[in-house]
Amino acid sequence: MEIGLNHYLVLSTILFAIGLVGVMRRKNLLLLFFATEILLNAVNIAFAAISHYYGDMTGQMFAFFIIAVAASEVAVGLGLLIVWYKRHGSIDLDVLTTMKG
Amino acid sequence: MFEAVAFYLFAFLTITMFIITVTTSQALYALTALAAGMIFISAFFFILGADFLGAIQIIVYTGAVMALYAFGMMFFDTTRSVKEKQGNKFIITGLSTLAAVLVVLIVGAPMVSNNIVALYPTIDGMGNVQNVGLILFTKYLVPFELAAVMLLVAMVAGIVLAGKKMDRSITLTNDAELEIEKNKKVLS
Amino acid sequence: MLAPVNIPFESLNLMTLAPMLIPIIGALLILVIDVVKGGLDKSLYVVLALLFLVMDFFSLLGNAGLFSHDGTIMGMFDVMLIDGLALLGQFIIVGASMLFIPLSLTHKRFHEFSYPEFFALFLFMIAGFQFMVATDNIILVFVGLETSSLALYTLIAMHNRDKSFEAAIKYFTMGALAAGFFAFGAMILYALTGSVEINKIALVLASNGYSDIGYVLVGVAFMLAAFAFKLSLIPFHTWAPDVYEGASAAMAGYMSIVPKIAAFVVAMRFFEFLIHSHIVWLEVVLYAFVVITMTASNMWALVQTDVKRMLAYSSISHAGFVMAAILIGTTQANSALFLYWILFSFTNLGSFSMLWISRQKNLIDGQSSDHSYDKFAGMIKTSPVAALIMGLFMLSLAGVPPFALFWGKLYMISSAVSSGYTILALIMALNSAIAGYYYLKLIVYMFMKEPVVGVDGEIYVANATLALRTIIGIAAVATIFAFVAINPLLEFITAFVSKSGY
Amino acid sequence: MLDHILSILIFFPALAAVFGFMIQKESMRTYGVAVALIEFVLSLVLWYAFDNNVSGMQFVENIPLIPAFGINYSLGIDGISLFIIILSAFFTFLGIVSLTDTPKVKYMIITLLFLQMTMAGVFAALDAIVFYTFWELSLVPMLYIIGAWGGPLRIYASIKFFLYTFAGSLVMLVGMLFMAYFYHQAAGVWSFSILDWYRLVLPENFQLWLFVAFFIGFAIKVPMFPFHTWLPYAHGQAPTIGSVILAAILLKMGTYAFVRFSLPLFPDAAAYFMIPIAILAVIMIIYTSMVAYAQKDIKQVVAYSSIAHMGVIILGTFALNVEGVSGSIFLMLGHGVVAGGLFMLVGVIYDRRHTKLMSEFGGLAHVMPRYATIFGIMMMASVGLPLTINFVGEFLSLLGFYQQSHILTLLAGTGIIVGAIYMLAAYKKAFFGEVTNEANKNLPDINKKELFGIIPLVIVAIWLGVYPKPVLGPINNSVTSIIKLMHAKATTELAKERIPDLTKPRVFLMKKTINKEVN
Amino acid sequence: MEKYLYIALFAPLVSSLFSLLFTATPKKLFTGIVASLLIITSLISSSILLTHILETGEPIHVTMMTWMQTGGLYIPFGFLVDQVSVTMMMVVTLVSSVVHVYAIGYMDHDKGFNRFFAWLSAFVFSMMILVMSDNYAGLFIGWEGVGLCSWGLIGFWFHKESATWAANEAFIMNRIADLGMLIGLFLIYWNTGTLQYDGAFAAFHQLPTATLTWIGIFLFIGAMGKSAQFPLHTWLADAMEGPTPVSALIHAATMVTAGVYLVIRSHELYSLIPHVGLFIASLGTFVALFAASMALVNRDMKRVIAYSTLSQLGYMFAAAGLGAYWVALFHLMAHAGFKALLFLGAGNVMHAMKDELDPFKMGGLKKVMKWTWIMMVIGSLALAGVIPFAGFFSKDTILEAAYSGNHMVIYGVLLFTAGLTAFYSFRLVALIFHGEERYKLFGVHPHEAYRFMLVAMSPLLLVAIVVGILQTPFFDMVEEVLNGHEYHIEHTLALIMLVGTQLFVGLAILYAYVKYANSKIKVPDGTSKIENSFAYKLLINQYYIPYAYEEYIVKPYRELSEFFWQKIDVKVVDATVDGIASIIYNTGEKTRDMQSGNLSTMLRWMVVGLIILLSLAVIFGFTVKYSGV
Repeated sequence: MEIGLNHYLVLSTILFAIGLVGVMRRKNLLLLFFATEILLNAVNIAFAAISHYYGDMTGQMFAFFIIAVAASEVAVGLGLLIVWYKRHGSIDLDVLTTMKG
Repeated sequence: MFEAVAFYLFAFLTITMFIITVTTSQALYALTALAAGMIFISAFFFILGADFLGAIQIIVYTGAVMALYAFGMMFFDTTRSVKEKQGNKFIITGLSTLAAVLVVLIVGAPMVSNNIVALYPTIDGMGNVQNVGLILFTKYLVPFELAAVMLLVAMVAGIVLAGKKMDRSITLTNDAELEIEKNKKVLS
Repeated sequence: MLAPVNIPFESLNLMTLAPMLIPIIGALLILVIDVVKGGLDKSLYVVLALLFLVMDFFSLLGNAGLFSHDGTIMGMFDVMLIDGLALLGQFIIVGASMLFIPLSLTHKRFHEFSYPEFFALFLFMIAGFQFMVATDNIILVFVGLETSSLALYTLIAMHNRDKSFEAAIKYFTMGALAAGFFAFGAMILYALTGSVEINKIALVLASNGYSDIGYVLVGVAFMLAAFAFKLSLIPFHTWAPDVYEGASAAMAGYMSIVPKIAAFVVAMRFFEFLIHSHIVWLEVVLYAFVVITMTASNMWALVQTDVKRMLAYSSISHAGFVMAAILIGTTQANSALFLYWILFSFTNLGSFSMLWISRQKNLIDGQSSDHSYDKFAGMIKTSPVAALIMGLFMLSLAGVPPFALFWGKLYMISSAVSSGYTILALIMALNSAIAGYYYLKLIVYMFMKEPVVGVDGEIYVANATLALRTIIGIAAVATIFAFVAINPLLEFITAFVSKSGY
Repeated sequence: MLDHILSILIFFPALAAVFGFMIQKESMRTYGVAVALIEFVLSLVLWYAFDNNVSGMQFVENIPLIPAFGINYSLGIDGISLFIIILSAFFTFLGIVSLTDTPKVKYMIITLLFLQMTMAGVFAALDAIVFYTFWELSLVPMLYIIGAWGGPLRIYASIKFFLYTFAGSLVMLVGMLFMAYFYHQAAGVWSFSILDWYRLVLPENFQLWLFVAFFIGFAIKVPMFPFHTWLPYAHGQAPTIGSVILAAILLKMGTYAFVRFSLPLFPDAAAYFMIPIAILAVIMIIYTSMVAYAQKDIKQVVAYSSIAHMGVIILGTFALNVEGVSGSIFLMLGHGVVAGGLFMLVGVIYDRRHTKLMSEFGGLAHVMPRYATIFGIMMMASVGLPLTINFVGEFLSLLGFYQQSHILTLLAGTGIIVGAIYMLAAYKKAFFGEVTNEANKNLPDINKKELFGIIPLVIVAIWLGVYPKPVLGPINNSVTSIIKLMHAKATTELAKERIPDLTKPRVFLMKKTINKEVN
Repeated sequence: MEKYLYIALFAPLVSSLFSLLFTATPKKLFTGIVASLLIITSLISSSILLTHILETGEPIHVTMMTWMQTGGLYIPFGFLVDQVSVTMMMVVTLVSSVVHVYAIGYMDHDKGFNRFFAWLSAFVFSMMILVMSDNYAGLFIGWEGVGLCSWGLIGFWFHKESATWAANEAFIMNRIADLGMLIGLFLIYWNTGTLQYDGAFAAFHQLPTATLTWIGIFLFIGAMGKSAQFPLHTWLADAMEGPTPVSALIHAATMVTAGVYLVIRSHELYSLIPHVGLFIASLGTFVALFAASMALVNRDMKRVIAYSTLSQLGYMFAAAGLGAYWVALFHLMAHAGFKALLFLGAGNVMHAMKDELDPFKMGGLKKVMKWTWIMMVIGSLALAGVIPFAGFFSKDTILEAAYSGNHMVIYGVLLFTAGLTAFYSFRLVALIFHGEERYKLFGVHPHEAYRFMLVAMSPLLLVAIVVGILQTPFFDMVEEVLNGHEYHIEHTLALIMLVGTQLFVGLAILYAYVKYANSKIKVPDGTSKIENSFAYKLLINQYYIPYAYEEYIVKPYRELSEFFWQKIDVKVVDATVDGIASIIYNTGEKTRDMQSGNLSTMLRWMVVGLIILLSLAVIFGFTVKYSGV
């Protein structure tokens, strides 16, 4: 049984879906951020796979930049969380509902 | 054959890890599972011959990101189990639809990929790292530099947000207090 | 073993990079200055930022000269792309930024401006946006987008109120999700075509005759979702009202203009070739986006009690309106987009600035938000000039001629008409009428009701300094006398757009 | 100066209004009167310089505004617009003169001067976008006048007024853009010039759609049934001056636009829609007259009467012959003078009693004989008595339409009956009988200032009723050229048949035997 | 001669404007005097014009200025004095002169003295325009003008509810008819291209009969309103609310005859369409009988005279309809004289009786009001058509015309009506002037009118007495215009008819005297047998027509108006507009919950959006794939 590109894509999609589930059901902001990491990692697998099967470096490049982006996001995201936590003592997102309508 | 076994093994592991990540009520479990998942993903990179990427994955994610998250967790005191109110069953239906649609789509419609011409082909005889280096510093020089800026931005942002006394508002402090504080800073 | 790579220096076309480098250098300089000598007044940084923006603008002018002479320029291994869209987008980005930055010279002291980092991040953000529009490489778009977004989240949060943190967190989280969408969409397209450059993607897809149309659409759907988030199209708009409310008024005004034009330019690059291939799905979906975004956000704007939130919804509506240009896809429509957005910049920035100068440090007694309608009641009695100017901006937003935005609407609807989108044109027109109501509501409050707060009118200009007044004055003059500038502007834009092949 | 007199007419009041901000409150009225007087004199100069023998546009100005998109600042007047411009200046003048003690009088005068700018602009514009600009802009001062000085429901009324008209005119704007696009298709260049558009012959089905688009904009402004409901509110809540200008000038924009746009641009569609529109007009006449009869508030009676008169104007306009169209234009002037006068008169009593309910009055003729007399004259003019200004217009309008449809004219003609009913009933309730209400016992009669505002209107109402020729002559010339143009442009059989050919000698034979029609 | 034309025309206008200046001031005697003098000037000018016409036979035709000119329409202010109009001018100016002078006395104590003269002179002016115009539009000006003045004068005492009501009724009913006339005008214009009499008349000959018929009908509808023909007759009786001189001038002598004048003026039209003429004649005959019947029982002195006017108008239409235009005109002239006389006489009585109108409450006034009695009797004799008074000549000729035209039904009815006329006229005279002095019960002290009022009435008396002898010269004068011919019935037959008619009339008079001049007459209290009979009730209630109008037209109209306003305008039309607005607003209000402010919801919305897009993409992709495109 040959492992083809489609296998990777399916895997990637499944992981992405798991990430989406996490994004939707997580109420703790920190855990929510975990889910966003899953999303990006799912995409990374696919990029690497495509790159491999096409023999093209661009995919790896994209994956590389995605990792960079993910890392940056963590820094900013955590920064925001820390400030929020300092003020409110909670990172439950149900608290963030002062604005609506 | 080895490839297939490895693929399925790691696929199973990553999926399991990530499912744990998104479902567990213990933040620590989630963190650990995420870290494990990241590492398993790097395995795919190695399988696919993207060694550089694999290395980066382990260094950046498990080394940096996970460490950051771990610090964060300690700070937020989320080591105990997280209580999450779930609104309704909407999420379940939503997600199952999504999953169904996506899987059907990917499996049901295999991609026509025979006529793809690699624009930046892997050069045989060069290691992956060399290949990466070559293309990263020619074609993708600008994005690379911009990524550097992005990281700088992230750093500055992190410092400003987490480090620079954002917990009190200069807006609301009156001028006199501010003056005193300034002098204190100079003196100290 | 590794053959040296020879790259002729001329082929790099370094000047394509100049406009982005200037703000980056500026930002670094500001950071360095802060390190060397802290505690300097914000005015220094404002002026520095402004200076670099001016330089940026001039370098853009230089590029524009080159472009109008030679046509599209590629640079830096064909990653950078200087064409009409890039230039117009950057003109708007830099121009609006130049209008924005003096707004930090407020009379009252606000938290964010006491940090030099604010200005550094601001310049980084501009550079990020400039990268976004000046390339057709999706990777660079992605990185540019993230650079600017991360900076923007921070800028919002730095306003340092509960609401601004909440806004930043919401924006950030949704942005992360959108980034995921973007990456996934790009991945599928890459899988289909083996390329991450939009023109190459277009070529490959065209050459195989869109045989994988279902797959293409999945990719497009993800990309569309990502753009829709950035452009605040319904149902991806939910961040917008909260973020606008949480951010300072000036920042909200800025956000309604600059990030969106950057996203519009990218969307134009990305969707135009698909639209021209007559993909029915995309037409239907964009049509739905345009109509739903315009109409629904108008309806929500109707029921708001806070002016800033109303303006937020109105911005969403305007974005939906302009999205029609992407749908129509003719040169006229694309020109209309830029024309509209330039005029919108002045008007919207002006109206948000009016909120900004009336901003108090604390909530006024008896008011539930910073800029509730009640606050503006009877303004004509206490502060007539401010009321007149605010009324002027509202009329312009509503599309009453001869004020600025009318001409944008005119040209946009005309482009719909010229391409046979009759129903769309009518919907656009009627939506302007619905929108008329909530703009009018503010006018009614200002001109026809009795004052509720502040009998002396001081609160309406509490924050005003010469700089702010100047900006508002510029916006007001531009709004009133727009009709003088429409013709050169239109000719300029049309030339640029058509020369870029859109 | 004559070359730019139209621009001066338009922008002089606006400029004066801007300067007005600097004027001290107490001196403002004098300033306003002076400016309005100058404006009025200027408009008379315009008339003096107007060449009655020319049927086309005069005093044409043309400055490119957005040449890339075919938009020019282009002005000009013909016999049709000349008098409405004069009327608008006249009313602004009278309005400011007769302005009673208003709070914030300074803002009121500034607003009025701005309004005058927009009114002059609408009627002088020869470019669709310029027209549209002034058309929309005119809403703003009126919005303010109603909203700031109006009655208890003023905000509702003003918003309704603004939004309704605004929505309608946006549809019209789409129509204009289509028109420009078609012109672009045909001629290869963009143009919004009305005179350019006149030369464009469109296929019938395009005409029909465009006609409808323009119609919605105009019909709401007129206002035609069933788009009329903003008007009673606007009039009911507006201060006197607002009602006067609204009725006298602003409503005329709609009917004027029909003549300026709908007829010459879409002759086939005009002929096609003639009967349906006439039916609407007949409904306007009869229905609103009946509604007027049911009103308790005397101002509402006048407001609804306006709608009924606008019905006659529409009918005349869609007669598509010289008699009818001239008549309708004349009736625009007539109704302007008369309705404006009536609103002023209602304002007189409102100032004294702060109510407009007829049940509060009764027997006013005893205590205010001069007022009753003048009111009676204006009322009779409104009813369309011969030798008053309205009769000329109504007669010609109905006469014109009679050529097209006997039965509809007959129905529309009942307007002279039902019109008399509500007017006389209202007059009877307010003025006749014994003075029953104590509050009315000592009302002062109409005073000098009020007389100064109203007497000129009475004079005009009678003068133009007796001797309409100086006004009717130029109107006739311009209308003749429009009808000729329409006939030349008509492509369908129906239109050729309904729009008379003025180049041929007139033959007087009925097209159908009347028996068939009436039976 | 033009000079006199203008004087005749504009003197009343000057008079009116002069009086108008003083309307808001207390009574000034000189306004009355000046007004009267000006009207007399007009009378003199008219007389000069008359002599001119008599001498030369040349009509005077002037065009003063253009009124309306647009498209093919040209309407000047043109005036034509020919045999017909000069007759009318004489009638109008004479009667109005008399009434003006009379009114100085009659309105002596009225607050609105000045206003009265303004209105009255304005009326004369309108009437002059009506008769002198050389085109239909000009006629219409006068037509509406007299309507206006009639409104103002009926409602002269505007504090009285009944007066203002009657004024409005008159105006509105006239308007109904005016619409008919207007349509007639339109028809004339679009068929002949002009509204000038001469042009139109010339063109009529080429028009198809159907068109002419419609023109004739619509013009006649106009005439019906002004001349109060059935079914538009109710206003005339109610119009008696106005001051009595007004009734004399407007509602007896001049305005109400305008309809007849219109038919006579358009004789060239009506002679082309005899079937319409016959209809007019029939209607006229019917009205003659119908009105006379109502006059039989009425208890309001002025209303009786009003009904008699109505009846006589019926006669005129009968004549005109039968083509005997000159006879109609002649009767018009004669009628103007004696009817005005009767009204003014009635005015004297009213003055004497403190505005009492019920003749049953009078009686025996002969003693105190001798002159009035004489005038009333002569007027009534003339009305009844007793030889040799005016009515005899004119009415008898009408009968002759009917007879010679072989319209025996018309003849019969008219003859019968003549008897009724005689009866009710003398019933009135008997009740007022003879019998018991019932007024004493009511404590009134009657007195004769001012001397000058009586003198003023004398010209009318003269007309009533002597106008008969002018029949032949009159015929000679107008035949040129009206193409009439004298009616010659075989001599013996004529004699028999004459004697028969006179006998019939005489008997009727006698019967009236017998029945009402005795001392048994009491003020009716609604108990007598006759008062409870069906016929009496029918007649006293005017055949229930006003009631029917009120019940089935006025009331429904009011209710429908109310319905249109409250239900249609507010609840349907306006509610739709507001409904659309509120639907939009409420949609916004209800859906704003989408923005719950909860981040989780927001994220879910994004995913939902994505799923929708993806689903659409999949559906579309499969469609394309399997549809083989």
